[in-house]
Order: sequence, then C-alpha cells, then structure tokens
Amino acid sequence: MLKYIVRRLFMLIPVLIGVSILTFSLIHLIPGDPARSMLGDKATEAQLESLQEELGLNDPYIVQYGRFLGDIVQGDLGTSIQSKEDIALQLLHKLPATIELTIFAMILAVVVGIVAGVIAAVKQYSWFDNISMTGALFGVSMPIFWLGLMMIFVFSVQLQLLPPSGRMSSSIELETITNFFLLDSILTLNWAAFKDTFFHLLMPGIALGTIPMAIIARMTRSSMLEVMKQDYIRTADAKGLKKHLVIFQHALKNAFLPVLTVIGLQFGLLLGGAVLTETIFSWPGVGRYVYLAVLGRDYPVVQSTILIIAIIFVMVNLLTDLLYKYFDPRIKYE
Amino acid sequence: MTQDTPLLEVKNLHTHFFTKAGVVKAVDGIDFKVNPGETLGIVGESGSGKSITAMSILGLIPSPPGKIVEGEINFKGENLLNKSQKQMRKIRGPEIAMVFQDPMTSLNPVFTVEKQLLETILAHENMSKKQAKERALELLNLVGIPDPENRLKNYPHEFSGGMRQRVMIAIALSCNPSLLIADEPTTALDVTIQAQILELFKRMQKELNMAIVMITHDLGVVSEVCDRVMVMYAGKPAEFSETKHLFKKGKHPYTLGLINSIPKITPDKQKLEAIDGVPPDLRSLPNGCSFAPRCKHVMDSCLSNDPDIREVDDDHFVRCLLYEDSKKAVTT
Amino acid sequence: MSLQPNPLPDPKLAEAQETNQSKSSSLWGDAFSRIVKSKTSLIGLCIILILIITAIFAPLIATHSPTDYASLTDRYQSPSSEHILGTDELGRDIFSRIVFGSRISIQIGVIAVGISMIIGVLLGGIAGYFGRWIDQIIMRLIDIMMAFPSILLAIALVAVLGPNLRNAMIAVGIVGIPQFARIVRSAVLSVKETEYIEAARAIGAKHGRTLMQHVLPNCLAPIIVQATLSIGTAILDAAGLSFLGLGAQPPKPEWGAMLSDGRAALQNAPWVVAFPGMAIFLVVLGFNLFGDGLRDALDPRLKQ
Amino acid sequence: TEDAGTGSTDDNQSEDDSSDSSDDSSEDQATEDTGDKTLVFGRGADSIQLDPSKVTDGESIYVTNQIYDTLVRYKEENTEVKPALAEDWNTSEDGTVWTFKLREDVKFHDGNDFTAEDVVFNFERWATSGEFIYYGYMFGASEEDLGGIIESVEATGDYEVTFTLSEPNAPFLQTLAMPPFGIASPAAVEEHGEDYFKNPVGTGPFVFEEWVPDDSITVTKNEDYFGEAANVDKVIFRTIPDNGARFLELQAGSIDLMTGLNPQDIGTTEDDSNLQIIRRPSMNISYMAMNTSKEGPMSEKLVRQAINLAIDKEELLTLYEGIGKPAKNPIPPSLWGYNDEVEDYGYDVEKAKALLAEAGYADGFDISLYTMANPRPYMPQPKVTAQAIQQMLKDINVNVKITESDWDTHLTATENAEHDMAFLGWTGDNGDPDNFMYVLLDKDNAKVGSAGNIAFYKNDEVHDLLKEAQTEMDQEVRTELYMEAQELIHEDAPWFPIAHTTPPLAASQNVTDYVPHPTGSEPFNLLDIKQ
Amino acid sequence: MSTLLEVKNIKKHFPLKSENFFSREKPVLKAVDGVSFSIEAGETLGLVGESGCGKSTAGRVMLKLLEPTEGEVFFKGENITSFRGEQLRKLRKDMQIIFQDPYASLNPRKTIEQTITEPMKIFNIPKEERQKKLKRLLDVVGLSSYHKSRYPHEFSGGQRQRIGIARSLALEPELVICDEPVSALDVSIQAQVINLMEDLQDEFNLTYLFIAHDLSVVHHISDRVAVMYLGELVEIGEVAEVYQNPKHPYTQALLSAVPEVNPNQEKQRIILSGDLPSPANPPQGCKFHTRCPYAEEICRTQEPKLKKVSSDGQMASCHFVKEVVD
Ligand SMILES: Nc1ncnc2c1ncn2[C@@H]1O[C@H](COP(=O)(O)OP(=O)(O)OP(=O)(O)O)[C@@H](O)[C@H]1O
Ligand SMILES: Nc1ncnc2c1ncn2[C@@H]1O[C@H](COP(=O)(O)OP(=O)(O)OP(=O)(O)O)[C@@H](O)[C@H]1O
Ligand SMILES: [Mg+2]
Ligand SMILES: [Mg+2]
Ligand code: NI
Repeated sequence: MLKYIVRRLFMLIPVLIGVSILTFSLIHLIPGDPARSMLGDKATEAQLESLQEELGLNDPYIVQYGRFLGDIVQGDLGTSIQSKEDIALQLLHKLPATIELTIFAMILAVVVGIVAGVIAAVKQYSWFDNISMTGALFGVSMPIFWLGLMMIFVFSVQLQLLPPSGRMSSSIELETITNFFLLDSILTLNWAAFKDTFFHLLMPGIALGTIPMAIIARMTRSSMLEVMKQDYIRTADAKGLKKHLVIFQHALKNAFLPVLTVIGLQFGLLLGGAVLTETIFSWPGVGRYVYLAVLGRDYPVVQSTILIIAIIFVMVNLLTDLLYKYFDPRIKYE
Repeated sequence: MTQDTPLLEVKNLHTHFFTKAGVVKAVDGIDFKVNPGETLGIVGESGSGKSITAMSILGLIPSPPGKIVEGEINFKGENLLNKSQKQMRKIRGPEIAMVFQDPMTSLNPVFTVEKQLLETILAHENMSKKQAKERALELLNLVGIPDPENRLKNYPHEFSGGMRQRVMIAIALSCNPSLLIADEPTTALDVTIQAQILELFKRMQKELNMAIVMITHDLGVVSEVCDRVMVMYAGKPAEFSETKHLFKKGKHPYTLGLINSIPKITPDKQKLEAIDGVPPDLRSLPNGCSFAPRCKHVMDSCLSNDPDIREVDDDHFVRCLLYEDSKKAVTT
Repeated sequence: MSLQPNPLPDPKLAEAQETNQSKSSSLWGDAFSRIVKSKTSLIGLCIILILIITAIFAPLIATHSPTDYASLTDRYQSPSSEHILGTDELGRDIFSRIVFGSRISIQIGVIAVGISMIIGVLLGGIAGYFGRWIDQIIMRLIDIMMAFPSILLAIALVAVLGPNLRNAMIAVGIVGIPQFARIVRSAVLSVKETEYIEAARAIGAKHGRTLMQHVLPNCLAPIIVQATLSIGTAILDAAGLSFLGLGAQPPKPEWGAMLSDGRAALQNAPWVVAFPGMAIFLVVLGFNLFGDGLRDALDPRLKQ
Repeated sequence: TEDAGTGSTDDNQSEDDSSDSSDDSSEDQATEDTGDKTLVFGRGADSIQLDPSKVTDGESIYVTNQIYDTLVRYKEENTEVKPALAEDWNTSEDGTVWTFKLREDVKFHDGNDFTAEDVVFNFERWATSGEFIYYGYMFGASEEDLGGIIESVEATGDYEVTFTLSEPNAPFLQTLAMPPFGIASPAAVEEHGEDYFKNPVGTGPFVFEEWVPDDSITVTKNEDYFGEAANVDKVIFRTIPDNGARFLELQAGSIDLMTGLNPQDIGTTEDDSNLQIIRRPSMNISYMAMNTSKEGPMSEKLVRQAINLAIDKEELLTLYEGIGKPAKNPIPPSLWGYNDEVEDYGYDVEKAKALLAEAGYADGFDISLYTMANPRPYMPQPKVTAQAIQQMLKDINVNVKITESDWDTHLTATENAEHDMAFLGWTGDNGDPDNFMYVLLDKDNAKVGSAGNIAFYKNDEVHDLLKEAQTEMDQEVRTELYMEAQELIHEDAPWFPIAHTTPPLAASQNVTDYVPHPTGSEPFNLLDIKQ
Repeated sequence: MSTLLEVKNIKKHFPLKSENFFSREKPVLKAVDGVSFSIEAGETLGLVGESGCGKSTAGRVMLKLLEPTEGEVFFKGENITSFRGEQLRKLRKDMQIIFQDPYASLNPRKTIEQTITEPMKIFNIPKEERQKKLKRLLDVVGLSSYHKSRYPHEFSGGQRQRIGIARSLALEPELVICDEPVSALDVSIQAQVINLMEDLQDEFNLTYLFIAHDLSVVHHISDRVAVMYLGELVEIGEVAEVYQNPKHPYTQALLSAVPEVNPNQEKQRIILSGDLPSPANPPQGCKFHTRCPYAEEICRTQEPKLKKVSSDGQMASCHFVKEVVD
C-alpha cells in the first residue's frame, strides 16, 4: 500500500507540473502586456517597467516559469499587487475558513445525500423516493447564489434566526489555535463560540452543500439500485440474511464505491462554489479572496490561489482514489 | 407418485411481471413435486421461466414488477406463500438453499470468502464464531477446495470460476438444507470444470441425501444427474417424467425437438432436426398451445385450445393435444 | 443459386410477431417515444420549448423595454398588473427583462456548449480512436484541466480575458471541454471494442469510414445527453459569473446579473432577486429533466 | 488659544455626557462576566492601508483616525480647529512661519515619548517622496518639488516645531488637522519599513491590534491617551461589502453602527425601535468626471456641456432616496465661497444634441463610464446611477459602456486615467474650499498615477485663481477668487456634478454620544455604548 | 484438395499493464503461442478448447485483424503476413468472419440493408447489383426482403446471426472464420443456424474454420478438428479419429467430460483436477502438466512437440504418445 501511495504521488508530478504551467500561463493569456493591463492605460513608463521588473516579465518564458516554480516550491507565492501582502501568509489565514466551510458542506452533503439515496433506493417508487429525488433534481438545478440570498431573506430577514454573514460574531472571543473556529472552540471548550460559529456555518454550508448533496443522493440511489440488482445481493437474500445486513453491508459497501469517486469530484465543485457562497455570506475565505483579486486585477493573487486550490483538489482526488483502492479489494496496489 | 409426502409441492404456480410494456407471464401454471433426496431437473430454453420458478419458491421475486398471482408452494406441508418475508429469511439457508448460475457475480466482491461463509452459518445456526469457522473449513474441504485455511481469507476475485462455484455450493450447504435449488450451476463454466462440479453434485447428493432441483438448459446435464425432469416451454410445463423414460419415450413435440436438435457425438452424422421459429414473446402468447406456431404436428385445434397437462403413462405427464385421449387429465 | 430459401422462419409468423413491437424502426424514434411517455422528461421538454418560444417571440411577449426604464420613480415596485413581476432598481419591468434574458440564456447554452462539444468531441474522439501516445497526451491535458475546479477556472479565464458576456461564454465553454472529451473517449473506447467495428474492419472499411459510419454514430447518445445536461450547467455557471460581475454587463438583462443587481434591495424588494433566480432555476431544471429523460431513453441497457 | 479654550469646554461637556452613560453601563457590566465594551462598526470595504498619509479613501481614514493624532484637530461638529498634539500655536505676520508648542505628556503606542523631532521626522518622510498623495494635494508638491510650499520643518525645542512656508497658505492650519497628517512613531516606521502600513503606531485614543484583511480591523482602548480616554474598550471595523447584509447584521445586533445604509432602508431603520438613524452633516459632492485629457469626444468642451445637458439630474436624484441635493458646483453649499450665481445646465436634450452636432458628433459615440461597485457616502447606488445615465445618454446617441470595479481598483483605474467618464466623490477634509477645488480640479493634481483631478482638467486661469486663493489670507478675497473659479469650471464642464448628500448612518439605540463629523470620519473616544 | 490457408508457428502476445511502474521487462499474455496448421479448400476445420485458450485470437490473426507477434500466414500459397493497407483490403474479399455475439456484431444504427450492402459498397459494386445480391442473400439466410429496412434490435438472436452470416457472404469469400457462431443461441435455434451453415457451405463452396467450445457441435460440423490448450495446439486430426481415439490426455479428458444425452450409458469419466492456468503466466514444460493425470518429471521441464501419431495425419503433442513415422 505504501509503495502504491508513493507511486501515485510520483505519478502526480506531471499533473502538478501541467497545473503549474497552466496557472503560470494565465498571466500570459492576458491580451497585450499584463503589466499594462494591471496598471491601466496611462501608467507611466517607469511604473510599467518597475512592475514588469517585479513580475519578471522581461525574461524569457522559460526563465520566468523556472522562477515561478522555484518560488512555489520554496513556499513563496509572491506578493499581492494591491495589498502588498505576502500571498502565502494571507492564504494561511484564509484557507482554514474555506476548508472549514467546505468540509462542513461536504459532511452535510455526504450524510444527507447518502442516507436519502439509500432510503430512496430501498423504497424505490415510494413517496420518499419521489420526494427526495425531486428534491435532488431541484438541488442540481439550483443556482446556489440565489439559494443563498433566498435563505438570507427567509432566515435572516424574515425569521431573524441565523446570522447573514461572517464566520463568527464580533462579540465572541475565541482563542484561535488552528483557525478552524469550530475546532478551536471545541479545543478551548468555548461553547458560546461553538454555537455561534455553528450558526454562522449553517446557511453558507447548506448553500454550498446543496448541489453536492443532490448529486450524491442521486448517485447513491442509482448505484444502490444497480447493486441491488446484482447477483450477489440475490445470493445474500437467498442465504436468509437479515434485511438490514443485506442493505447496509452487502449493498451499501459496493454501492459506496462509485459514490466515493463522486464525492472526491464534488470537492472541486465546493472549492469553486466557495467563490459564490463566500461572496454572498461575506465569508472571509479563499473564494472571496480570489474574487476580490479578480476584480482588482491582482493577478499574482489569482494565480497563486488558483494554483493552491488546484493542488488541494488534486490531493483530495488522490485521497479518494486511495480510499477507493482501500475499499475495493479487487484492485491491487502492489 | 410413489412417495407419500413430497418435500416440495408446487401447485398451479403463476408468476407474472407487470411491466410498462405489458404483463409478462413468466411462469404460468406449473405443478411439480420434489421428494426427499430426489433430484429434479428443469429444462427449457432461455426465458422459459426456469429461474423465475426457483425464485418464486424462495420468495425472491423482485416486487414490483413481479408478483405471484396464483398457486401454492408447499414445503414440508406449509405453504410458503403465506409466510412473511421475515419468516422466509429463516427458511432460506437452513431449509432451502440456492446456487446461482454465474459464480463470477454471485459472490460479493468486497467481502472475504470467510465472511460470506460465516455470516450464513451465524445467521441460522446457534454457534460461536469459532465453531462456525470450523464448520466453514469442514465445508470447504467437503467441496474440494485445497488449503481451505488460507483460502478463507481470500476475496472472491482471487478464486477461479470453478472454485467460486464450489464456494457457492459450500455456502448453500452450510446449514444443511433439505432442498437445494441449483440454477444452471455449470452453464458459465468450461466443460472440464463443469464435469468437476457435476461430480461434486452427485457426491453431495449421495452423502447428504438432500433433494436437489437442478435447473439447466443442457439435456446432457439432466441426463447425468437428474432422477426426474420437467421440460418447460413459455412458462408452462410441457412434459414431466422420469429421466430415462423421457429420453426413451418422450412424447411432447418440443421435447423431441430439443433432443433431436442437439448434435450427438456418434460416428454417423445426421442432419440436425431444428425446431422452427423462435420462442414466443411472453407478453402476448398465442391463443391455444404456445408451442403451436413452432410445432411440426400442429393441428387446427392447437391454435385455439390450450391443452391441459395429462398423465399419459405412469408418472409421465404431457401437455399436448396429440395425447388428449391418453389417460386422465391432471386436475389443476 | 440452387438452394431453396431456408424454410425458417415462416415470414408470416415473423410478421405477426413483429407487429407487436413498436412500429417506429429507428433508435431515435424509439427514444423519442420513450421520452414522450416519461412525464418528467416531458416537463423538461416543455420548459425548454417555452424558453425557446419566449426567446423567439420576446418582443411580443414582453410588456416593457428590457433595458430602459420609464421613470426612475417607478423603482422597486412590487408585482402589480402593470408590472407583473414588479420592477427593479431602475424601475425596469422585471418580467420583460426576464423574457429578453431568455435569449441570452439560449445564447450562452448554445455557444458555450458548442465550444465544449466541438473541442471535446474532437479531442475525445481522437484520443479514443487512435489510442496510444495521442491518447496519453490528450488525456493528460484533460487531467490537468480537471485539476481545477471548473467555476474557478472559468473565473480565472474571465479574469484574464476581461469581464464580459462573450468571454464568460468562452470560459464556460472551455471548462466544459474535459467532460465531453472524457465521455466521448470512453464511448469510443467501448464502441471500438465491439464486434461490429471488427466486422467493419473485416469487410475492409477504412479508418475514415469506420470512424464516421460506425464509431461516432454509436457514441452520439452519450454526447447528446451530455450536451443537454451541459446546457443547464453552462447557464448556471454563466449566471454565476454574471452574478459576480464577471459576465454580462449592464444593461443586458442577463438573469444572473439581474439577481446580483437586486441584492441591495433583498430586504425591501425581494422580488427583484426572487424572479430572475427562479427563471435560472426553472430553465436549468428543464434541461436537467430533459437530459435525464434522454439518458434513460437512450440507455442501451433499458432496451428490449 | 481661544479656540483651544472653547475646545476644552466642549470636551468637558461631552465628558459629562459620556460619564452619564458609562454609569448606566457600569451597572450592567456588573452582571456581565466580561467587562469589555466593544463597538462593532460595519462598513462596505476594507481599509487599503493603515498609513493615513498614503491613502485618500475614507475607509482607511476611519481607522487611522482612531490610531493617530494630528497637531491640531477639528472640533466635534465642524471644521474649526482645536489643540491636539499641539497645545498652542502662532503664525508670523506674513503667514509663512508657523510655530507649534507641543504637549509634553504624550506617548506613542509603542511606549516612546512624543517630541518635536518626531513631527519633523514625519514631515520629512512625507516631503521626500512622491508616495504621499495628500501631502502633494495639500501642499502643492510636485515631482520636481517634493516638499511643496513647506520649505522647512524644524524642531525649535524639545516640544516646539517651526514650519517655514515658501508662501502664505490660508488653509494651512485647517490642513494640519486632516487625518492624513497623523503623526506616526518614527521607531515603528523605521522598524517595519515597507510593512508599516499594516503595523500602524500613533498616539491616538486607540491602539491597533489586528487586521484580518477583507474581514476586520480591531483597535483597543489606549489607556494612556493624553486626551479623553475612550469609553469603549475595543472597536472592531468589520467589512461587510453588501449593504443589505450589513443592515441585517445591524438588525440582528451583531454590529452596532454602520455606514452605507441603503437609502431604501432608512424607513425600516426609523421604524425599528432598536435602531436609530444618525445623519452626517453634509460636506461632500458626488460627480461624474469627464476625462478631458483623453483624445476624442471628452476633450471637447461642447461635448461635455452636452452631456451635462442630457442628464436629467432631478430624475437621477431619485436614486438618492432623499438624502441628496442636486449639485451644480464642485463645492457643497454649506461651505463658504459657494457660488450660487452659477446656473446649472439643466435638462435639455435638444440643446445637447445641437451641441454635439456642433462638436461634430451628431451621430454620437461610444464611451466608457467607470464606476465603483460599492456604495459611497456621497453616492449610495453607483451602479444603478451609472445605468440610469447610460440610458439617458442614449437619447443623444452616446453609447455608454459601464465598467464596474471594486473601490480599490476603481481608484487606481481613475487615477491612471483609464476612463472616459468616471464616478467619484469627495468629502471635505478640512472645511476649506481649497480642499475641494484645488485637490479635485487643479492642474497640479492632474498627474496620471496619483490624480485627484480625475477629469485631468487643466485650465491655467483656474489654476492661477486657486493658487492665489491659497496664498491669500483674507477670506473675503478668497471667496471672490473661488466664486470666479467656479464660473470658469462651470463653463468648461469637466464634471457632471451630481449631488451633495447627508449620508445616513444606522446604529443600534445603544450607541450614544456619537457625533458624526462633516469630514466623514471622527475618533470614537467620545462615543459610548450601553451594554 | 488444395491448401487454402496455412499458419506457421503463429504467436500473439498481448502486452500487459506493467504492475511495477519502474520495471523494464514488459509482461505479456501469451494468447496464442506457436500454432501451426493448415486448412484445405472446402473443408471445415473445427477449433476447440476451453475459454481463454486463444481460439478467437488465432482466428483473428489468420484474418489479419490482429498482427501476429511472430509466425507467418499463407493464403492460397501467398505469404500475407506482411500485407498492409490496400493489399490487405483486397484480401478481405476472400476471407470473412462470423462473430459469436449476435447482439454486439451488428451496428445498431444501421439497417439490415446497410449492414449487408456495406461490404459491397466498399468494394465498389454497382448499386443494381448490390440490390440484386442483397435480395438473394436475404433469401439464402432465410430472411424476407421486408426485413431489410429494419434495425438489428428488432430481430431475435437467431435472426441476427443470419444477418451476420449474410454480411459475411456478401463478398463471396472462400474462407469464413466462424467464431463460436452458435454458442450464444438457444439449443433449438442453434440447430437452425448449424443447418443453415452446412447448406451454405455446399451452396457457396465455402471453407470454414469453425471455432467452438461445444465438442458435439464441432463433431457435427467439422471434417477435421484441432484442440487448443493455453495458446498451443495439443491435438489435430480427422474428426472421427480424434473423437474415437484421442491421443492427448487433454483431449481425452475433454471428450469424457461432455455430458451425453444418453442416460443409459455410464461413461468412464476423466475428471481433471484444478483450473486452467493463466495465459499470462503459463506453466513451464508441457503446459498441461499441472492438470494431467499422467504427468511425470519430463512434462514439467520439457515442452513436447506436435508430432504425427497416426498414419492418417492425426497429430498430438505429448511426451507419452508414440510418434508414427511413415
Ligand atoms: N424483473 C423482470 N421484469 C420483467 N420480466 C422479467 C423479469 N425477470 C424475468 N422476466 C421475464 O420472465 C421470463 C422468464 O425468465 P427466467 O429468468 O425464468 O428465464 P430462464 O428460463 O431462467 O432463462 P435463462 O435460461 O435465460 O436463465 C423471461 O421472459 C424474462 O424476460
Ligand atoms: N486485445 C486483447 N488484449 C489483451 N488480452 C487479450 C486480448 N484479446 C484476448 N486476450 C486474452 O487472450 C487470451 C485468449 O483470448 P481468446 O479470446 O483468443 O480466447 P478464446 O479461446 O476465444 O476464449 P472464449 O472461448 O472465451 O472466446 C485470453 O486470456 C484473453 O483474455
Ligand atoms: Mg435463468
Ligand atoms: Mg473467443
Ligand atoms: Ni447454386
């Protein structure tokens, strides 16, 4: 297994290089001179030159790319043009917020999605099946930014139940250790903070989790139905096993495999969807960071952030891949 | 019939599938009995309802769309159709066990053989895990799997087809069922492996004295292992008789057609006698005898009258108008 | 020819049996009849038709100008008989804007999916059919593209190309390529392995003929399903981009942009946000329903 | 000195007020386990830098106003000055030499004593590089002459500073009270170098604690403040870009005070018994600048006039929901020197068309309009306003393409003259017309890259008038000069002036003693909050 | 009789996905590993063996649908091993194939007419003649002309197999390789197709290579039979000879394993132990030794050669069969 992991990591290298080339090239896709585009039409030559110098745009591409890669490998993601801040440092601050949100959304999506999917499959054509699958279909068609706004309207404006933005109320004191607030509040046994953070997470989490939830529910259902048709389920039934054993052991374990792949892919959707969700809920995470950078034409930030997100996504996919292998004994890894 | 209390008695069984495209009468009026210790063969072409008959007995008809619309399945004197799913789960395994056609897909790929064996034993027998494991080893030995100690830890994909079928049989035997239903247990296997498995079946039957229902489309298999045979056509029995008798004195045109359309390894080659046409669509069976459109001896009455099954000889039943006059009709 | 025609099967009998089967003989005809029978995909089809009709007859359906306000004093009017869905932050009629917005949605769907489909099918087809190193190269490229969350990649592309509707469509189109390429590739791979392709080779058909006559037509079903579903996704993604101000620019009545502009008044005039969002939702739902239906209808496993 | 005296009475008075309220709160506090009083201030955009001398945006100033002190400060409700770091001051007869006597009990937040040398350090820092925009605006610095009118700043004693000006400067004292000229700790500036802007150290009533970009900035009470120590222990500036969301947070009680209220939410606020509307006195203007430096239609006076004629200002002002009055001059009417004689162009499409035709643009043209995405105090709905103008200009065949950017980018873009037309506004910093006219419309400030004059309007006649008004100490003469300049500017029409607003703030009822200052921001030491 | 097709020592090795990323040696699956035989014009050669032993692969190599890894293929005495492109296409006219799976071997998007006439189109046969031929072919395989505008999914398995046969006959080939043409069919239908194929052979003077795993079918239709095991030929000879008097222990076991439709006759069974080894990792020496009841030391180390074992051309590869020299 270890050998396999090492090999898989090894195989990631070309992908990561490709990813870095693509992000690197982004800046060169800008029609005309990127420095000019960042500074605007009337920038003085001196300003232009200094920015070009700063970005190293005068060197040959290969040299530029080499430097780009070298910097990244050393953990140097450059500095933001707008805020002059070190991007790596800023990301360190913002990533936990996004990851916390994403994981929360994912847990929500996985738990609800799988449970709904399994029940719907087991009771195919029942009212639960119909309702949950209609819901899932609605879910995959949902513009999450709209859903987010409508939730704010209902739960914050009308019912005044949930906070409309941010990660935590300003009145709450929380000693941050990991910057994952939920985790921190547990670590410091700060229940007020836990409750507050949780309520803040709820709406953005649901908004972000809706589409994956719907997709996972649909996938689980169809995968379950497929598996339930299989001969080995018939065998399990013919052996006289208890129904719950048949469903939750024999069927679910097999049905889970394709769902697992989907879960991995959904992480990408979440990381992307975070841009919209974080914008709507003023969530101080990476998504909003990229968004503001895009608006501010802060290309180094856009570049680095997207690269980091892509790397995270690649790693998540690797992880699901490994899990897949772990769950499926048919695949050998030596 | 010679014995008084049959182990299994299926009476006028009708299993239909209510699909969007129409009602599929997969099993449409079947009667048969299985006596303790006897092997009954069910043969017929693909789609004739063999598997559905077996599944009906075990109460495994997928519902919807399937439904047993009529009939009785008496097992040890009790009608299985009156049992709840929960009760049925107690019968499957210790009373009636089943071996399926395709050993490649019939074992759960994500569990070890050990788990799949043990869970059956533990589900029905009052045993400790250790005892169950001993029993599992015993069973694997019985079905002829070498080095069972180590093989238990393997996953199904690490076994060959023949080995898997042996494991399937071990699972089926694990709770000493009094009836074993084997649905084309050798069809997916190569001839040499098939021979191994058939040999195993014969041995099991001798050693354990259980009744077997052997479903197959291979008349060769039937002639080798079965005491009695039921030939099915389009969801209905066509002929039912003692095996040797059937091959010698088969009466139904379909049975005869089947026997004659199989090439035989005999020095003198003859042209095969094929049965014309194709099996009917079960959603819209012709009026009258469902075999009539393909029958060489078709008469006008065949197109309108659906014959009853009749006993034409001792313990020999035929469902054909040609034999309308022989002996008495079996009441249904 | 001296041989008597083989006596089997009796043509009349065969005829009788075949009349039981549905009359339409082509697969597409079959699929169509199956779709029409499915209630949900019919709903999807209706939504799509309504969308198309709305787009075509927008000037006739709309009650007001989609881009011009009559008077700024009409701002944020709640739905009434004059403005059936109310008015927005400039006093424009929301209904009319949504009606005209349907044109933009169709445009997005067609152009963006067109881009993904043409490039994706080409890449996937080539990779699948020729295999070997071509496949390797193309699939690694696709892998690299797939390493980026698609919306994020689209945002980045728009960021460098410049925020406007055209670029948003291009970006959404580009990020949709991998999906198509992968689907087409796997379809080609599985079709390539079938015996009828081998048969085509056995009768001496050349590459071009095999690819065009045998391989691609049999890959059409997944492509069409994917295209239908992609239109929904494309509309959703483009609306997202516009919502972020990276897509359609004012005064274009793009639904996502409308929604974004209405945010300020969420508390006082929720209809400005609610209706465009509903429009997006319904249209995407339509394509998803129809796509689902198509997939089921074209699923070879469901045949027979 | 008299000013200082009145200043202190003011102080006393407000001290009474605040002690009342703090009595109230101390009772409540007894039951609270944390005695900390925190004010959460919600706003639409984050600060750009916390080095006030480097920025021009109100969001940065809001925060630096808490951290820094200037030599003199404005009084609470108007732009008269009162002592701050300087206790006393006098000026030479010709107005070119100013001597300030400094307080001796002041400490920087980093613990260092505040002395005259520190003042010199700050002014020298500003005067030796082109990076300090406000310094340039206010003291007429240019690339050639980085120091501008300030010839020298000397420490003439441990606690005495003397400024020597190259020419008299009428608004000089007012100017020194502007937040950008907050005195920073030299030690901190040197220590942090490039990064100083995110580690600000001043002498003000609050100490900088933390900045989470795009989210929040926290400052805490300076216990050793030489002036009146703050009533609240902590102020958190939270960035909530969306006006609606921010308002919801206020309603939910998670923020106490907010700027950028959507005009349509004013009614809701008034109806809510937990909330109050606080109106900031008007000293601002919003305008649409036309980039006269760009070749093409905008360089033509006739075209600019036509645009002024083609926009129905009255209609446009409905977008201000009653908080705005139409503007016709570059300075607000509340300021002295306002020329009411100037007659606005009015709304006349036909005439506009005629002018366009005369300029050779009968068929119209395409043009860009840059707008910020976030609402500003002087412009509550920039994007909508832009669209309204877009439609109005369609009537004269002018096809407007709107480019919307966030605040920061918008500023950079307009400073860099990327736009044809652009929205912007100004809130007076010091109550002097010079602070509007010179900063916004003088050719000295039409430098690409750091322009305050984003119309890039260069009229030598206007320049001369403004320059003269700067050096003239007599207010009546200055009034005359400004009046004349307004006439000229009106004629040249580099702007389409839009409105002067009384920007509303919304606050929880618990917030007391909050007196918004006309300049747009104020220190929060007097303000209190009931728990 | 003349030799129509001859293969000499053909091998087909499929590269396997390397388990080890870094390893140099590429593992291969030896699907066919040195097979030589010839087919005489007008005869039917049956090719039997268990699943995976390389029957289909051998057939495809002969047709040059697969490139042999090694060995040579002669058609009418001409070495066609190196034929490519146009040359190969010309050859297709004379050699055709019928597939096992009647469902997968017809393009579901083409009507029967299109399927059957396509080969003729490719060889530029004029339209009228195509139509004429189509009618005749439909006739010959027992389909009616109204079937021609239908799609494959509207036919039963047996009918589809007829369509496949019609397609393969469209170019009037001399050799037809039948890859298990009846295995997927029901017994009753199977007989129909076998009869049809026999008739067609007479009618068109065809030569068949008939691949099957059903020994009785092969017995019925073939003149000679070849038995394969793990990619190698273990026995070949006249049908009557081989079935009556099998020489190779594998052939013997295979024949004894066939369940016979004759309940009276008790057979002496040879039950082979164990399973078929994987062709990716075949045993050393005689490939059959792992299952052979007579295996001895020599079998484990030395690979037996195919040798003549009876005077009328029967050949087998076993150390313990006596070679007959004539
Ligand atoms: N779930 C189902 N829905 C509809 N029809 C079904 C279903 N299951 C089986 N059938 C139909 O019932 C008929 C009998 O099927 P069954 O599986 O019993 O045939 P069989 O005799 O076992 O054939 P085979 O030899 O192919 O296994 C077939 O025509 C089949 O199409
Ligand atoms: N394209 C291929 N790539 C890799 N391996 C292959 C390929 N085609 C066949 N094989 C392998 O070669 C071996 C021989 O296959 P082949 O199809 O010739 O067997 P067969 O005798 O026809 O079996 P069956 O009776 O199942 O049709 C098998 O192990 C098979 O898995
Ligand atoms: Mg069956
Ligand atoms: Mg084969
Ligand atoms: Ni002839």
